[in-house]
Amino acid sequence: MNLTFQFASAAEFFEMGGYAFYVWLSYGVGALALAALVVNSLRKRKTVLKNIAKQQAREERLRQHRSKAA
Amino acid sequence: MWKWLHPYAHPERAYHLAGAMLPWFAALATLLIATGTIWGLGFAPVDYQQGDSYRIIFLHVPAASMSMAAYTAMAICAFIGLVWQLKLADIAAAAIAPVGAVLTFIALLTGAAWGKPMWGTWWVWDARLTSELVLLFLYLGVIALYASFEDKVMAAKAAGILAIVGVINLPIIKYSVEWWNTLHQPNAITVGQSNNMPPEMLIPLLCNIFGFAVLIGALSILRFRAEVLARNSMRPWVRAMVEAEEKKSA
Amino acid sequence: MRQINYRQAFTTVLKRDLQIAFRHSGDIFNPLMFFVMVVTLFPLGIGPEPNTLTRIAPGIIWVAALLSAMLSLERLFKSDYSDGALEQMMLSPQPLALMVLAKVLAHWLVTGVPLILAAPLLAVLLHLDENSYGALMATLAVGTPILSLLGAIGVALTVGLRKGGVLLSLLILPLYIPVLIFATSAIDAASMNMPFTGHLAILAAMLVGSLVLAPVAIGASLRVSTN
Amino acid sequence: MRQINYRQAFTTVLKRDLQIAFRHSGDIFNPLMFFVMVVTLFPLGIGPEPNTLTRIAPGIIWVAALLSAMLSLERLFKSDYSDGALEQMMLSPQPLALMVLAKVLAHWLVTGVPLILAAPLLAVLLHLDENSYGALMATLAVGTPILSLLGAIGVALTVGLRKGGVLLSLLILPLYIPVLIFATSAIDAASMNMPFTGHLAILAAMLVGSLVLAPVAIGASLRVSTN
Amino acid sequence: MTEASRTPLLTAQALTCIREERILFDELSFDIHPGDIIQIEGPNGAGKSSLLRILAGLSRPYAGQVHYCGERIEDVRDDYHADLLFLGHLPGVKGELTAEENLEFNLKIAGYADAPIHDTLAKVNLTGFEEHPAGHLSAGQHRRIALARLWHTQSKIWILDEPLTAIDKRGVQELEQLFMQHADNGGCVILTTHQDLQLVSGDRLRKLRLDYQFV
Amino acid sequence: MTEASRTPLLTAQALTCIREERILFDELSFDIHPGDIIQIEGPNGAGKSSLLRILAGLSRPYAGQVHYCGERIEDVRDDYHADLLFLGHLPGVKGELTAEENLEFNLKIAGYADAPIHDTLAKVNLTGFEEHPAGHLSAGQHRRIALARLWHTQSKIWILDEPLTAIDKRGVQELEQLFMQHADNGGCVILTTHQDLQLVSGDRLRKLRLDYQFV
Ligand code: HEM
Ligand SMILES: Nc1ncnc2c1ncn2[C@@H]1O[C@H](COP(=O)(O)OP(=O)(O)OP(=O)(O)O)[C@@H](O)[C@H]1O
Ligand SMILES: Nc1ncnc2c1ncn2[C@@H]1O[C@H](COP(=O)(O)OP(=O)(O)OP(=O)(O)O)[C@@H](O)[C@H]1O
Ligand SMILES: [Mg+2]
Ligand SMILES: [Mg+2]
Repeated sequence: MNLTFQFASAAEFFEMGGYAFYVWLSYGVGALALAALVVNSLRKRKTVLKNIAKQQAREERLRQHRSKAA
Repeated sequence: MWKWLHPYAHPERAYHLAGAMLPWFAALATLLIATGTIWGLGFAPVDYQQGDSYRIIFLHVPAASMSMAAYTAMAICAFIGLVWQLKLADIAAAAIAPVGAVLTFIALLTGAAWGKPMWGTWWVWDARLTSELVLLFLYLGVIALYASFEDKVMAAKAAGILAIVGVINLPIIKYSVEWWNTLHQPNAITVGQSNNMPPEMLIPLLCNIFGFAVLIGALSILRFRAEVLARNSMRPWVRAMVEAEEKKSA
Repeated sequence: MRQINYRQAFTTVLKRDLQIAFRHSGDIFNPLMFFVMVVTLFPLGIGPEPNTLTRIAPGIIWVAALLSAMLSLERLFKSDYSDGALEQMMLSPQPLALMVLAKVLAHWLVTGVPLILAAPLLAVLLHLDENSYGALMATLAVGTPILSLLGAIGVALTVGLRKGGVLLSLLILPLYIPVLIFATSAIDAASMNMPFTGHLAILAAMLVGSLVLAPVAIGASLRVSTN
Repeated sequence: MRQINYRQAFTTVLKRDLQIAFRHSGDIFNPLMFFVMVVTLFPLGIGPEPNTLTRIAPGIIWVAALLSAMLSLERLFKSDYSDGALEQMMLSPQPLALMVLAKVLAHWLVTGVPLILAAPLLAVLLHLDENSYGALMATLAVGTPILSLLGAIGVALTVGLRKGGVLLSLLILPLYIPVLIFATSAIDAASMNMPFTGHLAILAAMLVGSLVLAPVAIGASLRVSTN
Repeated sequence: MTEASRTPLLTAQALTCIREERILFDELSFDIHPGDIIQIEGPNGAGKSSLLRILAGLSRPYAGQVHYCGERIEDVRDDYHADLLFLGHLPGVKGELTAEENLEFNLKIAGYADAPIHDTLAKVNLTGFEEHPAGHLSAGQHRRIALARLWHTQSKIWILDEPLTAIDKRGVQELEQLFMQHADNGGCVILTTHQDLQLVSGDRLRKLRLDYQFV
Repeated sequence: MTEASRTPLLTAQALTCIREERILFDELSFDIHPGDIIQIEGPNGAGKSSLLRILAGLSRPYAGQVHYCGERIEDVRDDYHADLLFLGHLPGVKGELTAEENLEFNLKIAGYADAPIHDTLAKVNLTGFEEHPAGHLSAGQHRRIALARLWHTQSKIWILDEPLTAIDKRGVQELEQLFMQHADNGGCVILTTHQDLQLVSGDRLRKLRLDYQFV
């Protein structure tokens, strides 16, 4: 199998035989979309944990309020 | 079926099992996609007809084919959830939907960016293109429906029903669109000439296809875990975990 | 204990829905008016050339029918939900799928039928090809019940939500696409003097399929979304 | 006694409505999706030939914008009415027209702006003439606020009725027709490389007029229809 | 108790309800026998309505089960619903239809054909309003249309969520009498209300108290 | 009476209300002074809610007028509304917004900036629920959000249509105390309810009875 770099120089690589805009648009937006998805998925876990902590704090407040009232 | 699934149907166990699988999936996905993409962009030989623009294929075809696979996976999960009343399967279906939608979006975008140099236009109402667009709508419908319920148990069930109705409809849509297009435009542009592709092109392509499949798995697991946590937030094991986490960060 | 049979349960619900619709005659008149207005907007937006209009007439009429069906469906379960009548129906010993089918039938009688009757008139406005009238009527007659049935699934799924409104379109318009395609291609075929029974047969098959499956799906959706 | 001034009253209402919309992100996403879906239905109904599509693209985009504005408007006062919040606003010492204007502005920000942003994409799908993009964006930017303002009058008139639904379309689509005509002819002019500032000026004049008159009309309609 | 010897009409088995990640009640179990009148008590937000909806089969508990005559209610849904009358916060009365038509429809879908509509409406003091659209009646009259069903039904199990809302004093008395009569005939009534019942005396009434739960 | 010497806050002059061709009340006149607590009584459908809506200026009487400090309410609408707090059958609470946001908005459009939201919510026992969407609260909690306004307002005239609906017993007591306090401070309260008030004693309370009218 022939595994040589197909471009003579880095500049040529980025030029993509004249199709630079389309190729890099595709890969760029594709990478961005995937990165956004990964970030969003990671953050989802964090927000869930934050919400649970908030919930716990709220319950604590509630319990104090009730014991004061009682 | 139920018996076999039952041990995994316990939220805590499922959460930890998913956690154990996640690093493997993530590593394999990164490896495969990195290999396939670098190989495809730099080392695969140039296509005689299309020049370097064809290199979009290494992103386009994996995204397109995996977008459909993801829908199938989602519908299967939804079906299990509905028939066997398995809450975790509903959660899994809901976790897959956004991943599939992003892949569909990538397929559409790369297709359009490929179409402009090849066909001279960003978009034609070709059968395959149209049904991919409809697939995006179906995904968005599932996501939007899931998002609009506050109660996520109900949300997952409702989204599951929609996913199943959609899966019955998907072949009908695909068939109708194909047939519609050929009636109006007999000289439709046929997409793809994948036969006798040289191995230097085929291997990176396959790398990326498998890479995307594993990536769907990894991202779904990630989202699945978060959903499980959210759904079980009043359970002691989650509370304990949150406290441990807070101590770590403090 | 059970003094009434399935047929009676069906006709009770059907009768009530028709009664409400006739009391508010707007329910019949309005979707029809919407249909007419959407169709008339196009010549205004596109320009009056008869050739262009002839070419696009089947598409416009069918898209307008789709939208009008979808919009009128939105209220199918909403008011029953918000005043508790739906809850009572779900607690009734009669099968939910049956009562739901009666509601869908009432909806179609009230919105679909007037639309079919008005279509030829609009076709004249859009200079529809003369050969196509038969096909237009046939596809509408077979197609609009499918729209009501499929749409009701989406409505049932969103009935518990405050903001059903436009979400509905996202859920059900993709499901409507095959109906749209087969119907308009049937009309196009007719305009070229080709037979269109094949298309019509497919539509009929879709009708039978949705008649069987949709009520069950609607019932299940209602139980889920009002949990 | 009165601790807050007009500007504060305005921003309070605006903020609340935006908050509700963002909480249900569907409110932003859904009218947009409706717009996108309606636009994609047309090629499916009419056929994929690029030439036909180019010819009818401005009309389709604008009709879809009209419908999407109208449908999203329907809920503008409905939920406030049915939970009593509208009653409270009418009993507030702040001027009703001001609060109503804030609601309309919120509606436009939430539904009109995303629609303007998405329009170029749909124009690509419909193969809109390349010269027309500027005119499309300009007419949408000036025209969609008019749609929100005029539509709100109709909504205010029907808010007390149980079955606002399609009656609304009957009231407000006629009001929308001038906007539709001027906007599409501006785009058509642009596609033929002719100036379209004249049409745009008329639209701008309509915008100013409705900005001044509509809030008062809306307030009065609300008082009448909830009596 | 002698009641324990009879088979219960309705059994709640270890019901747990979780709303918004808050546990409303946990492992709640009780039996309901023919002749019982049960008032669920508790402050606002304790979970009374949630419990009633679970008992009626309208929502599913997070854990636990409801049994009707020994069978899970999911398995015998139609039989159970034929023997159940549920009235929630929303009365299920259509504003567009007249009082008469509303009652007739509600009775029909519950399985009663040819009910004496006018007589039943007279029992809730709606004589003279039979042909008014329900939307034009007052808050209390509106709810009376929904309540009218109680005078005709043969269902044994009545589940009523704040049935006394908006009803005037005489109406409340008549309702309480009806509840006792129904219990005497072998039915059971499960209700919530924040008012004290006047006629149903202390020994007839069983109270079930729900309260806020802390984790 | 000594009250008559003071100027009335609100005067009803020969009010007539006709609904559906039925005369609900005819030539009804009364004065309301600072310090009054007035309970409008009557069976369901007597016209209590209709009267309250007329007093608030939300609907117009068939004949007669309502005066605020001697002026017709149509002529001084903004001033009157600044001094009025009306709560109808519908609470005016948005299910999508949290308890906090709802109260803040309601106070703001009534003209109060920077109110102590959390404290006010605590007064109606909603501590811990501040950030819950109102749509997820129970029937009583939902109404409590609307009632919270009473603890912060400076309006003198309170018109409340069945304010005790769905409120638990402790809540009812707290409300009654608030009514008396408001009356002591020179305000007035006009309310309807079918429950007997417990704390507001007989001599504080003026009752106005509406009944069915026959032609
Ligand atoms: C927006 C435009 C496009 C969309 C939505 C689209 C969508 C799709 C879909 C859905 C598939 C099927 C994947 C599968 O069956 O596994 C596919 C495959 C493919 N597409 Fe595209 N495509 C677009 C444009 C293009 C263009 C412009 C080209 C090249 C000229 C192209 C080349 C291919 C090839 C070579 C395949 C693989 C075919 C095969 O394996 O059968 N696509 N595309
Ligand atoms: N649709 C819902 N979604 C989420 N949570 C809810 C929902 N309905 C109720 N809840 C939660 O459940 C709790 C109990 O509500 P429920 O309606 O059962 O109370 P209740 O005892 O009937 O009170 P009330 O006396 O006010 O009617 C509420 O505090 C609320 O937090
Ligand atoms: N929107 C309306 N349209 C027509 N008639 C109405 C309307 N609302 C009320 N009515 C009529 O007015 C009468 C009195 O209604 P109102 O709501 O004032 O009674 P109420 O005394 O408040 O009764 P309740 O104790 O049941 O709340 C009703 O019997 C009804 O016939
Ligand atoms: Mg309750
Ligand atoms: Mg009343």
